[in-house]
Amino acid sequence: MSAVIKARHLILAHFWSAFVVFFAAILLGEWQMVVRSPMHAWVDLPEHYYRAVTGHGTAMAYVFPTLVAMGFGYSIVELALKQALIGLRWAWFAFGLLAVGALMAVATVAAGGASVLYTFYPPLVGSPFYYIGVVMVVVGSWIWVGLMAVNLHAWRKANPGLPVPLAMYAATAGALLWAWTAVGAALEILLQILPVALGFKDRIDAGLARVLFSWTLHAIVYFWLFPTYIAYYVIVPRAIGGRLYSDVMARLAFVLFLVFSMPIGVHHLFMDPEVGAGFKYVHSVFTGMVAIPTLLTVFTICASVEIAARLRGGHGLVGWLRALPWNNPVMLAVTFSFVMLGLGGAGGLINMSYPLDSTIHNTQWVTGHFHLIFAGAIVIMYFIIAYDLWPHLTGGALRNFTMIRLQLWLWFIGTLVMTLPWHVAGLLGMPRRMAYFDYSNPTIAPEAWTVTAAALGGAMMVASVVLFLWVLYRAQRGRRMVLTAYRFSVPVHPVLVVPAPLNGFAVWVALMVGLTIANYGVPIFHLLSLKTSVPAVFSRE
Amino acid sequence: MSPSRSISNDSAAALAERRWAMVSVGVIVFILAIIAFTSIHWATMPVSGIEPIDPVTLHVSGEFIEQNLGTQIGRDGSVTVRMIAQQYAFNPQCIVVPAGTKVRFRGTSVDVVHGFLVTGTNANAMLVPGYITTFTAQFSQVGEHLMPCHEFCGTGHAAMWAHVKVVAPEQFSRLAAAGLGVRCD
Amino acid sequence: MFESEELPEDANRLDRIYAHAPIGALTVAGVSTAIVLALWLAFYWVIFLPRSGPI
Amino acid sequence: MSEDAPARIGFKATLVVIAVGAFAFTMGFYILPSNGAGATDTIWQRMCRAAGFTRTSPGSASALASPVFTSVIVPKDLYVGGTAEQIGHGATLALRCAVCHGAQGVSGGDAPDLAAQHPEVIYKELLDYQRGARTGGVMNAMAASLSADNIVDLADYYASLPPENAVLMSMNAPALVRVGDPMRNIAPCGSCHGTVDHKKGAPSLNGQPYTYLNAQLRAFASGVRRNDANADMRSVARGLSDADTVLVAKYYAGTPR
Repeated sequence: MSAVIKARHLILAHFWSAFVVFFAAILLGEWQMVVRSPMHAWVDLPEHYYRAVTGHGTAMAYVFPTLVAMGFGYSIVELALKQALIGLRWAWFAFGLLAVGALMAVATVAAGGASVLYTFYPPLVGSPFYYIGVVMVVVGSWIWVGLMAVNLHAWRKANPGLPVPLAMYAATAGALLWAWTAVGAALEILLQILPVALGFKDRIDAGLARVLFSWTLHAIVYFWLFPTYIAYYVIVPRAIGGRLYSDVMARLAFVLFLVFSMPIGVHHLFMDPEVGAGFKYVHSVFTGMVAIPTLLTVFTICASVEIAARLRGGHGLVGWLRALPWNNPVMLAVTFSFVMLGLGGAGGLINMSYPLDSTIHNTQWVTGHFHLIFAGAIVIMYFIIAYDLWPHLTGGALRNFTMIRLQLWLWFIGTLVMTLPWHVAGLLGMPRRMAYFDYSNPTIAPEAWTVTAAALGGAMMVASVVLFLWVLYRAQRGRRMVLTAYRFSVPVHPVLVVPAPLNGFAVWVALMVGLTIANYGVPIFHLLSLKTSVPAVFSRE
Repeated sequence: MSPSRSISNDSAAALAERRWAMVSVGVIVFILAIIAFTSIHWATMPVSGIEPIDPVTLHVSGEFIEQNLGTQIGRDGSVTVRMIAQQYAFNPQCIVVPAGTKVRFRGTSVDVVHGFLVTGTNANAMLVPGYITTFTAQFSQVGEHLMPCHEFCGTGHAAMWAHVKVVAPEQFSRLAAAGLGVRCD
Repeated sequence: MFESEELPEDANRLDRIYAHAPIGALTVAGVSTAIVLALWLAFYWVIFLPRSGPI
Repeated sequence: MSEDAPARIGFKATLVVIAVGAFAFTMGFYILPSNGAGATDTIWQRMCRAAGFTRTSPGSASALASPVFTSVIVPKDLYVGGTAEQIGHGATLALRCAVCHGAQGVSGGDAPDLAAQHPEVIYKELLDYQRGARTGGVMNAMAASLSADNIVDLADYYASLPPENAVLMSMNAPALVRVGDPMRNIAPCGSCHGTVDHKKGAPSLNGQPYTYLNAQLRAFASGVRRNDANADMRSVARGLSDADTVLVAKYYAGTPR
C-alpha cells in the first residue's frame, strides 16, 4: 500500500469543491451580518437578504458537510480497510450528480427563484429547480452510503471474523444514519413540495411538512458531527502521541448516535400546534439520551489525551495538561472544539428542555447555538481532517504550522465573538431571520452591539478560511514530502475481538427504525388522517 | 505494546468507564426530572391539542372573524387573546392583556408559517396555517413589550412587529366592559 | 500528517499509565460537565423561572 | 463494558431503549397531562389529550362576520385566466365601465386603471361592492345587477388587457416601499404589491391615479373602508403619517405601469 491515496483525485475533488462552496457561503453569511448591523444602512431590498440566507443555509447544510463526509469516507475505505475503493465510477457519478444538483439549487436561489430558506417552510413554495437540485445532492450522497456498505461488505468477506477497523465502523454508522434521516426531508420534497412546485397540486399540509422535516432536521446535525467525532477518536490520539483509551467505548458512542439522534426531531416543534404535548415530552427525553454518547466521547478522548500527556512525563491530577503538545495544531483544534462543544452543549440542553425552550425558541439564541456547534465544534475538526489527509492526497507537505495555528485561533475566537453575543441577543428577545432592525427603538437598541460583534467575529472567520485555503493550496503546489504510511490511532491494547453487535449494525439499525416508528408513527399518521392542507403561497409569483 | 492484557488494568478502566457512564446518565436524569417537575408543578405545558382550521375562510365565519379578534373576558371570567397572523401583520397589531392574570392565547395563520414571541417573557409560539395554536401565559408586570414575528414568512418578514401592552387588571376590566375584543391599535 | 515525536515504546509504562490514567480525565471531564450543568441551572433559575410570571 | 458477554450487548441495549421509551411515554402521556383540564378524566382521555387528539374549547366567540367586512373567498380557478369566450363576454360588459375606467381599462382620470389588474382583485372588489362591504360612488349600483358569471368574465377581461410596460423592481423606491417601517408594523409596500414580491390578492398599484391611491389609503387608515380581508391594508395604512401617505401614493402614481 502506497502512502499516497489511490482515489486521491476523487477525494480532492470532494474536498476542494466542499471548501470552495464553504468559502462562498461564509462570504454570504458575513455580508448578512454586515448589512444588518448598525454599521450599515438597511439592505436595499430585503428579498436580497433572504436570497443570501437561503444560499448560505443550502450550501452549509446540504452541500459542504456532505462533501466532507463523502471525501473522508472514501479516504477511510482506502486507509483503514487497506483496499482500493470499489465502485470508483459510481463515486464519480455520485459526485457529478451532487455537483450538478448543488449548482442548480444555488443558481435558482441566486436568480431569486427560491428565497424560501434551506428549511423550505411550506406553504411557501419556490421554483422546482431548487428542490430538484437539493434532491440530486441527497441522491448523490445516498450512492456514497451504498458504496460505504459495499466496500465494508467486500472487506468482511476477505477478512472473515476480524474486527472492522474503528474508522470504517464509525464512517459506515454515519452513512447509515444519513441514509435514514434524509428520508424525512426527501418525503417532504417528493410527496408534498415538488407536486406543488411543478403545478400538479396547489395545496400543501404545512404541519405535516414540518413534522417530516424535523425527522431530518435534527439528525442531520449528527451527520455533520460524525466526521468530527471520527477525527476525535482515530486522528487525535495518534497525532498527539497518545493511545485511544477504549475502542469498545468508541464503537458504543457511534452506535448510540445511530439509535438516538433520529427519533428526537420534534424538539424543534415544541412551540408548534401540529404535535401533541405527549410526543413533545417523549422527544425531549430521547434528546437527553443523545447527550450520553457525547458525554462518553468527552471522557474517552480526555482519557486518551491524558495517556499522551503522561507518556510525555506529565503528572498530577490536572498538572498533566501542561505536558500536552500545545504546539501541535491537532491538540489546539481538539481543545477549541471541546470548549465550543461544551458551551454549545449547555445551550442545546436548554433548547431540548421542553418548557425552557419557550424562553429562546426562534430567537437569535438558536442561531448562536447551532453556529457554535456546527461552525465551531464541528468545522474546526473538518480543517484538521483536511490538513491531516492533505499530504496523502497531494504529496505536498504542510510546513508552516504557525500559519495553521493562527488559522485555528482565528476560527475559534471568531466563532466565539460571533455566537456568544447572539445568545445574549436571543435572551433580550431578538428574533431570528430579520433582514434589518430598527435600532432606534429602546427595546432593540441594547441588542445592536451583538450584531456588530457578529460581523466582527464573522470577519475573523472569513480571514481564517482564507488562510485555510491558502495553506492547502501552498501545500498542494509546494515541495513534495517523503510520506510514511498513514496511521489511525491505536488503542492501548490491540483490538483482537469486538463483541459481535459492535462489529455490525443490525441491532442498531433495527432500534433506529423501531424508535422512529414509535416516536413519529402516530404524529405522521394522525396528520395524514386530518387532511389539513392549505393553499400554497408561491415565492415571487 | 503489551501482548498479554493485564486483567486488573482492564477492570480498572472498565470501572472508570462505568462510573463515568453513571455520571452522564445522572446528569440527564436530573435535568429531565426538573423538566417534569416544572411541567407538573407550574403547568408550563407547551402547545398541545391539534385543532385543524381552514385558513381560507377565516375572515368569513368561525372563531377568527374580525370582531372576535383581540382580548376578551369569557363568561367564566377567563381571559382569551384571539389573534391571527398574515403576511405581514398580526391582527391585533397591538394586544392588551391584564397583569398577573392567566391569559389564554388562541391564534392561527392566514397564509404561511408565522410565529411570535413577547420580548422578555416566555410567551412564544408558532402559528401554522391549517392549525389553531393554544397556550397559556402570564405577565407579571405592567408595561409594554415588542412582539416580533420570529419565523421567516416572506420578503416583508422583517417589518412584522406587533406590540403588547400589559395593563393593571382594573384598567383591563374597564376596557373589556364594552364587550368587544380589547386591542390597542 | 500530524505526528508527535516518537516516544520510546515501553509496554510496562503504558500499562502503568493505563491503570491510573482516567483520574485526570475524570477530573477534566467532570469539571467540564459540572460547568455545563451549572450553565443549565443558571438559565433555569435566573432567566426561565422569573420570566414565567408569578406562580 | 468489556465485562459484558459479547452477544448480550445488543439485547441489553434493546432493553435500555425500551425502558427509556416506557419511561418517556408514561411521563408524557400519563403523568404530565394530569395537570390539564380535569383530574377526573380517564387514562384514555389523558392519553388522547397528550397525543393531541382532543380539541380544546374555543371559548365564547361570536360566529358570524359582520357584513361591514368582506365575505369574499376568491375561487382558485380564477388565478388561471379566462377562456376567449369569457374574455369576449367581459369586454361587452365592460362597455358600461368605460366611462370612468377608460375604453382600454386606463381611466385617464381619478378612477383606478383596471387594465392588466390581477383578476382576483377585480372579482373581489366587485363582489364587495355588490354585497355592501365596500361603498363608493356609483360602484354599488353598477355592481348590483352583475351575476356571478358576469363578475368572473369582467375580471378575466381586464386581466387580459396588456400593461403599457412592466416595471418590476426599483432600488430607488422610497424606504417605505422597499423595507417598510418595522416599529410601526408597516410592511414594505413592495413585498405585496409587486415591486419586490407579490402577495396573492394584492392589486398592482403602478401608475394608478394619485388621488385614488391617496383617498384609499386614508379610507383604510380611518376605517371608512374595511373590506380588506383580515385587515391586511388597514394594518399598514393606520401607521402611515400624512406625509407617508402622500409619498407612497405619489411614488406608485409616478411609476409606469
